[in-house]
Amino acid sequence: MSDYILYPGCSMETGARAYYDSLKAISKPIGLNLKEIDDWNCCGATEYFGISKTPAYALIARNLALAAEEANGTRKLVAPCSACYLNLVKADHYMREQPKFGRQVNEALAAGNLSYKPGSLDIHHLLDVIIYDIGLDVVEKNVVRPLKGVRVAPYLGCMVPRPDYDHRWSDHDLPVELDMLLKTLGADVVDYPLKTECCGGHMPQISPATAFEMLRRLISVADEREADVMTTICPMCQLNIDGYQGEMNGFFGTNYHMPILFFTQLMGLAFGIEPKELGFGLELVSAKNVLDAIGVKTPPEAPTPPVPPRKPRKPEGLPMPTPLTNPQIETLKKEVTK
Amino acid sequence: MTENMIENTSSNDDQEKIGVYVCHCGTNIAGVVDVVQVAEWAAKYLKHRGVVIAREYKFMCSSLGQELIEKDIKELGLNRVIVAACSPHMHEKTFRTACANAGLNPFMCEMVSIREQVSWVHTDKVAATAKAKAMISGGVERVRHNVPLEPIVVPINPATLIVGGGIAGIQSALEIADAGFHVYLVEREPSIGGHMAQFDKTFPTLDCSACILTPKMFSAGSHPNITLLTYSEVEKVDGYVGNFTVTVRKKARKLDEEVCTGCGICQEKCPRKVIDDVFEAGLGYRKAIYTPFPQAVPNRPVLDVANCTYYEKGTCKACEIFCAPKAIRFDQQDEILTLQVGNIVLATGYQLFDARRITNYGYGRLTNVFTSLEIERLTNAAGPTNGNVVLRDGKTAPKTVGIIHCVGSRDKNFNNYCSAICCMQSLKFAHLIHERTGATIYNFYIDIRAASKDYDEFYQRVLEEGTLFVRGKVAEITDVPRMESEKGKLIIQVEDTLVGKQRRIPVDMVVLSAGLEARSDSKEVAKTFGISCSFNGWFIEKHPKLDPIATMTEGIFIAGCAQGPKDIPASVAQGAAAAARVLGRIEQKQMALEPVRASVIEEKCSGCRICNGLCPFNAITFHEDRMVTEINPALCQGCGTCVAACPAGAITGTGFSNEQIMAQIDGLLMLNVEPEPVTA
Amino acid sequence: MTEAVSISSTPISDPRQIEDQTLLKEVASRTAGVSNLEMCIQCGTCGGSCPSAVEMEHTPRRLFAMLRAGMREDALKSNTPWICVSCYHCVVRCPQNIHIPDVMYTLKTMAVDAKLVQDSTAPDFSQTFIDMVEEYGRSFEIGLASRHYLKHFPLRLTNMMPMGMGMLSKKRMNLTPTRIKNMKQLKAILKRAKELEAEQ
Amino acid sequence: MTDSFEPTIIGFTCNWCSYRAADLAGTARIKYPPNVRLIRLMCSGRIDPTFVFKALANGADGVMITGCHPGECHYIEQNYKALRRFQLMRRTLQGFGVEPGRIRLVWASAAEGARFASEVTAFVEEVRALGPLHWGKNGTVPAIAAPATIQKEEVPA
Repeated sequence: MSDYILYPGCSMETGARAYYDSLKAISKPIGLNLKEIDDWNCCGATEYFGISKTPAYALIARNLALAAEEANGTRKLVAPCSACYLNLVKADHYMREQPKFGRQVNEALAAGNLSYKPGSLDIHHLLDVIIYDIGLDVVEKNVVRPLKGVRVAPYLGCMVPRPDYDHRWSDHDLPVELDMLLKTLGADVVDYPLKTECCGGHMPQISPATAFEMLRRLISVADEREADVMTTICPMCQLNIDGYQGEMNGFFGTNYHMPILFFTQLMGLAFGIEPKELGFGLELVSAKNVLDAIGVKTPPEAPTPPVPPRKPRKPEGLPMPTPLTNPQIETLKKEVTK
Repeated sequence: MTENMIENTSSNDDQEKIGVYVCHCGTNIAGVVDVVQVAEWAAKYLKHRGVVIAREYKFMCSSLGQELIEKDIKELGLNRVIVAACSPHMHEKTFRTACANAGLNPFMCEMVSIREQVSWVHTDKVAATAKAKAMISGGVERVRHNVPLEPIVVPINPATLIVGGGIAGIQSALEIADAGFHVYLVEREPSIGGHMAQFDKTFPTLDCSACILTPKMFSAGSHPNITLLTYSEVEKVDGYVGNFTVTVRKKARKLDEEVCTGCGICQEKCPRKVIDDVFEAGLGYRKAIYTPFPQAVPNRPVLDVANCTYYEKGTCKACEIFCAPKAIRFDQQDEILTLQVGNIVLATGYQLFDARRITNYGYGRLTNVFTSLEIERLTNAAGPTNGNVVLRDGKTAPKTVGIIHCVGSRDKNFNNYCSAICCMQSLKFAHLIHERTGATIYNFYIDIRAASKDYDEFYQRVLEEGTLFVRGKVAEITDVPRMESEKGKLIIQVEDTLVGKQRRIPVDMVVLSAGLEARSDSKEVAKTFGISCSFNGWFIEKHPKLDPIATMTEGIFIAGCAQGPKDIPASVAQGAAAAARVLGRIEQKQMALEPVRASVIEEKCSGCRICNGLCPFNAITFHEDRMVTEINPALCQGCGTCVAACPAGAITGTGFSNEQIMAQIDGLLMLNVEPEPVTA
Repeated sequence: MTEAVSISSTPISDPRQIEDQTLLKEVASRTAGVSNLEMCIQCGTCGGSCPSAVEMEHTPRRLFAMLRAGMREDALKSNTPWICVSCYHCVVRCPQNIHIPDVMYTLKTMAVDAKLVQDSTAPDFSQTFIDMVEEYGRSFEIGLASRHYLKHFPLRLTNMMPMGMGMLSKKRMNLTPTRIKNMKQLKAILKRAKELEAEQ
Repeated sequence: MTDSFEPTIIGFTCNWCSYRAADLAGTARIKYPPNVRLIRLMCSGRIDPTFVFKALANGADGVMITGCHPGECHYIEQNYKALRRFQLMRRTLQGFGVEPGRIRLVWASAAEGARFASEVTAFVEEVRALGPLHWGKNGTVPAIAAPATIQKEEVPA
């Protein structure tokens, strides 16, 4: 039904193939029509900005220009990779914020007979599209194999909820969108306070010690909170936690086994799609335990996850302030409890 | 009044005799503008426009300067005066009075600001002199169309309305009442006292808040000249300075205040416990029928219908059963009162910044994060813990406490202003908590702002007590430990900017010194009373320095935090100042309003009603019968929007009429200057 | 930029060193968007929020103070920008809305231009990455990894093996780079962009 | 010729904010070009488009309209009306074939002397760039047309 231009980004074809495969698998059932930009190029990740400003933005802007050209009717550009998403949004945002800079970038594009009018595209991250455009009700309709009993730690990483120029997310530190999605899939969502902490980005290549410490924080807390699996929306996060977990274990003499999957893989699983189609098995830290958890169970009566203890009738101690009501979150909650 | 104005405009055929007076202002003007040349020019080139005399003088505002004008008016029979000097906001009154003294209607005198607008802002002498000439020529053309005006005189009703029963409002009420005039004190909550009643100690003297407030509350409650209207809200304000008509909704307490003795048995017997979000800041409980606190004034409970079992289930009535004097009235309805007052003081106070908005500080998520108001209640002997500072579990005393300044203040993501009281409040907490628990106290600050009498001394004292100060805005508060020592604690992550390193400081309790915000409904309140409020919702004063008490709307004054964040002494001072201003008005018995007003020439009014919607002061009324619009001169504030909008040109703005402005435009463009001087 | 180096050629310890008042403005003007750098109130929210602050020679706040003080050489020598992981915690929390990571990017560029980089690992990584992109229009992990690790972490390769092999065997790394079709166009754009960058 | 051209600009100020801003610019001795001549009104809401068009028709090269910041109007909301009229005037000017850039709307609070000065400076430059406006018969030779216009004004409206 709803059409989007897709900017996959390099990793979707390599490191994060599982993400791409699962995305393709789930997009049909939820009615998400993706049209890949023809001949898109790398977004430069976080590396190019530090080398030279104008080329860095010109590199990104080429993709925007191409997308805008193909965008007949639809203005919506969707990127599944956090870094790509942020770079695209950022280029658009700064070209708008500083018209002079915008003109300069366009001057560079002109050398390739391209141009991009800032603000002419509406750039979203995949999760944002699924939650706010497609809607959790649609997701819920497709769930045939709820992830009952699977304890999932939601992990978004940095670059989607921050800097969040357009204020799309419920919070900068603890956004609830991913939790809501996982609840809809029937999973047992772990309260994971580090859900937007940094995975280290390119640190494993630059300062391993720094990177390993960051990974340790993330993995150990997920482990302490008895998560069976972490789920993420970012190829970089997945690569670091999955790929460097072994080396990190070696570094600290620990032996964590914390698989991390892309949220689209879990969606596909709940939709009853074959694990192979969803790129299961591509992870280095095996997520077989997740499959077992559902494979053996039959959807209807499954052990309900432990509910948090009710507030005692007689108030003891001092009362807590009621949580702030954010209309955005409230609507989400309603959808989930439908 | 409308009539004789029209007459004035039309009967304006007598020959204009204009005097132009150019001031040197020492060298302030003469240093840049060739005043002598300007005066000569005016005399020569504006002669045919009615200028009979043009003089320059060192200081026109001096008594000698004024005499010069007065003399000319008498001897040359001037009927128009132009003073080219400083800004009219500086000396317009001076020169208009001078004219009046010489028997000329003060409104026949206009000023041209060749100091603020010429000599002080331009350096090129030639260009400056030319501009001065143009401005004078504009002034001359304008003054030709000036008409004598009489100030509008309105009587002042001696009764006063004060909105808000906090310390500022109480102070204001007492001052006026003691002077022998009647005051209506309207308070939204069941009792007066405001935020100050919630506090334990006040900085920097640490005297007990209740001890100094309760007597004032009591005298306000018992004063023969004060009508206390608690649990009431102002719904509508009509009229204008001198005679406002105010509509007040007195919410149903569901009991007869006359019959009730305030014995308190009802709240004792009421089975329904409710979290008290207002007075106890959500830390304590009250009953469904309650007085917010023991010293409440008036000492009469209110029945909170929303939480009452009887209104939910239709049974219970415990309060009624146990009430000896039988004061409970379940069927009582809201009352609508209409008050007649001459002046209004708005002292509606502030609300605390909602700390839950800063998610990285975890208030509402992390159990032992508290707000400043909660701590006020914790430290208060009459509070939910009888003054014991304990963690959320209600038992354990904290061993280490982190107090965080500037929560929601000085932050473009929330409020970009400084809340003024947080530093001192945080220092106070540091002292009180240390005193009660002996805990180690950290203060996390950006800058310590203790700029008031004895404030910095208090800072010194708190330093002496061994409070640890960390200069840095706290980045986040987390319960996720990274090392053994952090387990089970709240970790405050901050850059110690004086060391230049990131620190993680484990504590048991965190206090968020939340800032002050304008009340969420301040914009509606401002609209109701016809005043304006700033982007942040604070009421705007008439002048930020020289008149922080009056508003742009005559007869409406502001006091306390409603005008901007301030501490108790400042609120009290402002409350008293507002009272003084009101009393001054009352003593005058009547007041003269600037006759800068719009009026309708009925013959021209087509009854199109275009102007009807334009007036924010409801000064415009439409007469269905005659199909014409009329403007109430006392309500009109003289903005002139309707004048500009009237397609028939039926509305004239005295003091700023179309003729005056059109003429001034031509004058400024020098269209009135003859190519060759007309020789006399 | 050449004059930039000459300005800071005197050692910092030298009391006669002239403060370089142009520094703050230069950094701000070279940063994408409106950096708000001059608005810093030195509150330390950035340094407090930073997940890798421990590794930094100077917290971002301190670095900004150095920029104000015109300590060009010291500021550009600092490892801080290279340790920044672009997590944007500081940006969303900064009470003055300063684009901190973007300022960091600018400082990286300036440091490289001024040849003041101390540890070349990070710059090399970025450069290698960009070389690949400029060559193929896409990133090329294995080329990048092999080149980078061989140069900087030869000893790590043994620990890396399992991962590397895993990635390869699971086809999560391509042995050959993918190249975009219209490389000519991209090269032209980047060429022009570099000229424009050089012009300012 | 535009180099030597000194535009004449009429400025309308509101008595409560922008006029006081002009006063403040003065007391703070902030310099700006002498091309602007101000008229004091009680409120920007008082501005009748006729004033603006008349000024331009009678020889002004630009008109500057100033008032309180939105939400801070002394008369609560009248500056919004000024804003609406301003949009209207721009469109009308376009209709007349006059650059809408010849009129400018500036919000300046009583505390913004510096802002007022910089806005004036900027506007003077813009109008200078646009060059002189020869509008209406009187255009640049006011002297000849002068008596006529004055007469017209004296006919009771």
